[in-house]
Amino acid sequence: MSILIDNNTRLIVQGITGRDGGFHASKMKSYGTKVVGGTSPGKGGSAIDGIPVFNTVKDAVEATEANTSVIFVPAPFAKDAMMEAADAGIKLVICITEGVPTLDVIEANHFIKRKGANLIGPNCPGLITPEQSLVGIMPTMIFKHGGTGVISRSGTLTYEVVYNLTKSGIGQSTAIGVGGDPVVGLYYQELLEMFENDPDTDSIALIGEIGGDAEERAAEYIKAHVTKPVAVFIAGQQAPPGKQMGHAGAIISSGSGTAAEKIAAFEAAGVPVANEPSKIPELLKNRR
Amino acid sequence: MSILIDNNTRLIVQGITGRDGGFHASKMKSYGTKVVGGTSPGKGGSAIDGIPVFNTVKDAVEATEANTSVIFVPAPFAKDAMMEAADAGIKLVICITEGVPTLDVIEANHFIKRKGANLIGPNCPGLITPEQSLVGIMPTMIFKHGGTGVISRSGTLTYEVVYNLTKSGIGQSTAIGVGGDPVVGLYYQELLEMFENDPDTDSIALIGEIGGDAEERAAEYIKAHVTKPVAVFIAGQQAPPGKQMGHAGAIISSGSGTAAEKIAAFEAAGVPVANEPSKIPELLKNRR
Amino acid sequence: MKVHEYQAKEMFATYGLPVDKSEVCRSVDDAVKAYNRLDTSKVIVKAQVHTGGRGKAGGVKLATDEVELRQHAAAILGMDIKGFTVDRVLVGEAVNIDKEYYASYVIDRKSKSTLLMISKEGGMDIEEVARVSPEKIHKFVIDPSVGVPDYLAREAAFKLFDDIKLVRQVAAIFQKLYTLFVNSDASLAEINPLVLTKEGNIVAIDAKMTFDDNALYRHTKIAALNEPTEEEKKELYAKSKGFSYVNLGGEIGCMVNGAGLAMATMDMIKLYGGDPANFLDIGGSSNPTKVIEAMKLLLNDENVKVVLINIFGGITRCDDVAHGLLKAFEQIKTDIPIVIRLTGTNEKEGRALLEGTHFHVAETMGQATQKAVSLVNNNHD
Amino acid sequence: MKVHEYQAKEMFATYGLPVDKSEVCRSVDDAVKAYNRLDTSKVIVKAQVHTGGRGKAGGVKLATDEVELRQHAAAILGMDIKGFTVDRVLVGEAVNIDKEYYASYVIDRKSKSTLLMISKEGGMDIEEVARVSPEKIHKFVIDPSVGVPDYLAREAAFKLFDDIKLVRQVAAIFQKLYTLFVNSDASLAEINPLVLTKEGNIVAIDAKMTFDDNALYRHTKIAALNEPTEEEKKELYAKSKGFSYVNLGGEIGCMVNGAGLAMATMDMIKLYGGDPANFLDIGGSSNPTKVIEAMKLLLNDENVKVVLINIFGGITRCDDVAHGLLKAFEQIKTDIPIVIRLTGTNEKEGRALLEGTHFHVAETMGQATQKAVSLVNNNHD
Repeated sequence: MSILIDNNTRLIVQGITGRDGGFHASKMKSYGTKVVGGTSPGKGGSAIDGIPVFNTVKDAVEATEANTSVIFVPAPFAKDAMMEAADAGIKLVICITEGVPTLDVIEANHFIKRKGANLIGPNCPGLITPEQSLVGIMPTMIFKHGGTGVISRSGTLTYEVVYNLTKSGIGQSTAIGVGGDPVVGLYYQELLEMFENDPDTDSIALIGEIGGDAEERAAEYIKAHVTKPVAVFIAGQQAPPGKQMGHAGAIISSGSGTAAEKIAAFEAAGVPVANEPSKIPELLKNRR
Repeated sequence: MSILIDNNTRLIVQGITGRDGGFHASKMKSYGTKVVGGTSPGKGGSAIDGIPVFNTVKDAVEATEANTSVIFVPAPFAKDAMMEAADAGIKLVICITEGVPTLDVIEANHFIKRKGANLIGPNCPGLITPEQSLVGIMPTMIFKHGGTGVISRSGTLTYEVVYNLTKSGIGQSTAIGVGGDPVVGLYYQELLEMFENDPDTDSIALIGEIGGDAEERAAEYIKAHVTKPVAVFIAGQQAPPGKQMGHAGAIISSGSGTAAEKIAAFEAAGVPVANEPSKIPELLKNRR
Repeated sequence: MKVHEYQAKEMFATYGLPVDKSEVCRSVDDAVKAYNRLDTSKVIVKAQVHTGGRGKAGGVKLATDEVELRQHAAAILGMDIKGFTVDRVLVGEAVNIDKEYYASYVIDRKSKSTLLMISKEGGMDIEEVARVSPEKIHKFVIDPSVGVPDYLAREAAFKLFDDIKLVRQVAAIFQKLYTLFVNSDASLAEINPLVLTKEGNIVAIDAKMTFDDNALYRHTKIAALNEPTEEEKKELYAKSKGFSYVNLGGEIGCMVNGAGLAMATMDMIKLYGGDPANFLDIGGSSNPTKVIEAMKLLLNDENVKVVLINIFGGITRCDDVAHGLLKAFEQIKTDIPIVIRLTGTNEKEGRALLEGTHFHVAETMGQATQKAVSLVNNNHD
Repeated sequence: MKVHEYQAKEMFATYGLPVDKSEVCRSVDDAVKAYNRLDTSKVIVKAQVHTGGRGKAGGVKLATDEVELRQHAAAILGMDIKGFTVDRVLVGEAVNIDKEYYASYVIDRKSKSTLLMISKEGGMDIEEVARVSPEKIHKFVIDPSVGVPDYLAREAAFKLFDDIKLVRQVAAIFQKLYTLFVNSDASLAEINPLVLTKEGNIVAIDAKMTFDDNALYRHTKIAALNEPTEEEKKELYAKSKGFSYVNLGGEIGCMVNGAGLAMATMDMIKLYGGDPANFLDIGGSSNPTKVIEAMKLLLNDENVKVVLINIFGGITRCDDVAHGLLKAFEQIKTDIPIVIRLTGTNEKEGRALLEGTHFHVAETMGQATQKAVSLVNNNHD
């Protein structure tokens, strides 16, 4: 088992004829992901690396029974792409695109929820269930099948943590980058619940950063509902207030959203916080 | 039993300080309906006939645990009133108001459905479960508790039929006026299903009229799903095409929506159609 | 409420929808001036009337020079099409049609939504297409809370075109037409045909819009375009008095409370061998003033030989109704026989009040109708 | 992106939101002219700066005659508030305040929605109110597919007022402010205080708006109002090169791929006793041109004593990254020591390529950081 994606994932790639879309479609396909189609308005009928291209997601879903979609279209078109996927019956929408206006994300996410589907991202690296399915842009070589679920707001920092996990012999059930924007789809709480309920997940690594109070809420949720060991790393202790640290969502506003508050919240909830990313494996091992 | 309303109905009256709202609030209350509150922005804290008035439906629901709302506000404000009710957690919204723009009804009905609630009307007389609850403007004296469910697009024509039923000794489980507009909330199919599943309903009277093809679809539905006897009357055989016959929805457009088509559809489905409203009781008695 | 093609096209243009260049003209001279301003050899002259089938009636003609234009304009202006006299023609540049398509937004009762309907079978009677080959019509249900997003417009456009440039053009048209539809509270916005020109452009060369009467209060500019027929003026007058009135041409005038009951009443008259003069719903209650106004309407109709009043006394009890009727008829002078049928709450008391007056009082709709029909026949004798 | 109060008020006025009469002035003479045009005795002079706390800093003054006005305008213009030099003041009619309220729309991460926040505690620091008496702040989650319907605006307004006239006034303000918020892709639209005047009117006497940087591409007029500080100009320049850069003032310059890893790197520097000079995310890949541009940025900062490059090789393998770095540094002349830490796919091959060059190569973030810190300390010696 795993969460969200596995061997039954049938993926379409929106924006497959773009540079990134095409590149990662091939990468995902060669990892073993069932990439059943792609979309690009006006290019329907063609193919990219043997993957059939459709004009609309609706056409693609009708022809391929896809259940998952990953989006590589430019930011101005991301909202429409997310909504198109959900309206066509896609149940898990992953938006990789960076720089999507926040109100577009709000609108798309509301629409997706209404359609009974889920969004991951935008501005995220996607997710991977090692040795089964990759949906996104993660470097597959560092992942290994195993029992630790990984949830992160970041890209390369996730890879850093996963790299250390794998090196320590700790495999991953599913690793998810939720996205670095202020508003994104699935977040800590929903994913913690899924991992808690997933029989193949035995522990959880949570990688947070400054901005917002999602980590504080996650800490409360873990205390109340999560029985599996969780280890945490929080990035951005040195970030000055009012400055956006790369991610649109990584900003300390009006003195709230600091790393110190988040670390304190996890510690108060009894969740160990690593002071370096490389300490996560140790913390997980100690708690098992 | 009955459908939609009964002794558990806790009603608020939106627009209770208006002439019609106040008048019918008292009528409903004296019939025994649990009229727990009313709304009128700016009149919160006052009372009408002993019924407390609130500024907002939200306030009213919080204070009274109302589950049903009936709307008497003027047409330009009806959409807002319908949405306010659903947003406040009301599960059955009845809109009496006539002359509501169609796109307003479409918007409100979509919103109400999204909130998991149901709409009856607009431009309808409401509904009654005789000797339990009246929600609307129906004249109570003609109704009698019994086993026939009544569904109608009309007001006084419903009373005419009910009057004849009662005179023939046939009581009613619930009688509903769905409204005379082109787009209204609950319609034949949903209500036929409810009556079919209601153990206290043993037969159904359906009163249709020209315009649209809801009767044709109802005939199909009855044939496929309704086991209880149904008798039908269709008004408007003499209506000329292109003319709106009182109800905004009663119009034969481009040659479709005629009474003849509807009567033919019911007859083809094996449902007897009365040539006079007074023949309905006879048709129902014959079929039981 | 209907508007003319040229009025609909003006609205189209306001919303950035591509229409052919055209001018509305009220005289042959105007048409000639328009022709010269259009500065093109081939133009089309179209009667502007509130009815369909103007093509078959000879109300649409192609002109290739000024002489022809004069001839056609002169022939069409003043022409009678299904009872409508043509007082305006639209003179428009004739576009080079490559293919014709159909597009419309309508209110769909079943899905309780606005529906986008499109077809490759443009330029023909869409009801005929729907009957003969329904698979050629594509329907898209619009969620009012999201409208027509880009993807949906594209999805629809791909049903008509493969070329992405045309898809984008027509998708934008679908979006703009929806905005116009919603912003103006339309009940129909139809382009038939929507044309692909030989030059590769997409143009609406006809435009039809009707509007929701219930929403006209918030569209005063559109409401001002109303051009009621003589018949519709009567109906509007009745509406201003709180009634719904439709003339049916028969001899038995009806006055009923409630639209459904009013329809049932006219059906019953026919069933019993008579001819209803009208549909008249005087609304919920029946106070004397209303009855007086309603009687004026009925008595204005010279065909009316008998009046049938059918009232169901509900919230207003029958005895109150009877008092009201008696009071009203104190002020109405007429020799026309009046049949009154009163049922509902306190009906016996109500009928008792009317007994012994000059009214013919009946208990059931059947009796009342029979009486009214026989009175007409007596009159004929 | 922030705008000044006077710019926000211009937007307010465009959307029909009531604001006090005021004029922005760049000189004392301008202020006097504005004072005379306002034609009122009592005016308020407010510094226009992109920071809070201007009141406490003396940047807001009341003037009751021209002399006072001159004095205040002269004092405020040129004043330094938290590092911002005041070059504009807003001279506005002083309204007769009866009560002060708070209203704002913000993006709420938790509900993934826009939030309407209102309070009767206007004119104070709202974060302070939220901390001390959170029950005094009312929050309404806005469904983006319906916006702020009348009933919701009224519901909110009733939290501030009982009088239905004021409720309607303020409800309209909530609706207009939402329209402005959405139409301009704002991330904050705040009125503090929203004032009830002694005359019974409701007026926004302050206005604060910030906008979503990701949406500025579709709001060129708003984007044109941007007035970046010197610091922000550097950040914008970095952004134009595809980087995210923030100056932190320390001695160890960092160059990292990925924002999270970049934050972790600066945290590690602190953890190991150093001071990060900056946050710098050079994005996913690391081609030579990017590295050259990034190094220019770092070397422009005179504080930088050591550069720490921390790259996670994912899709781009470490050996490719190493080749890229070597190529880039052929063109970069600097004596500053460079520590490189390379991990990820093909890391051994990558590190092997860098061994024996002038780079200090490390395997883990810990080792790299320690090395960088010790190099700084050596330099100090």
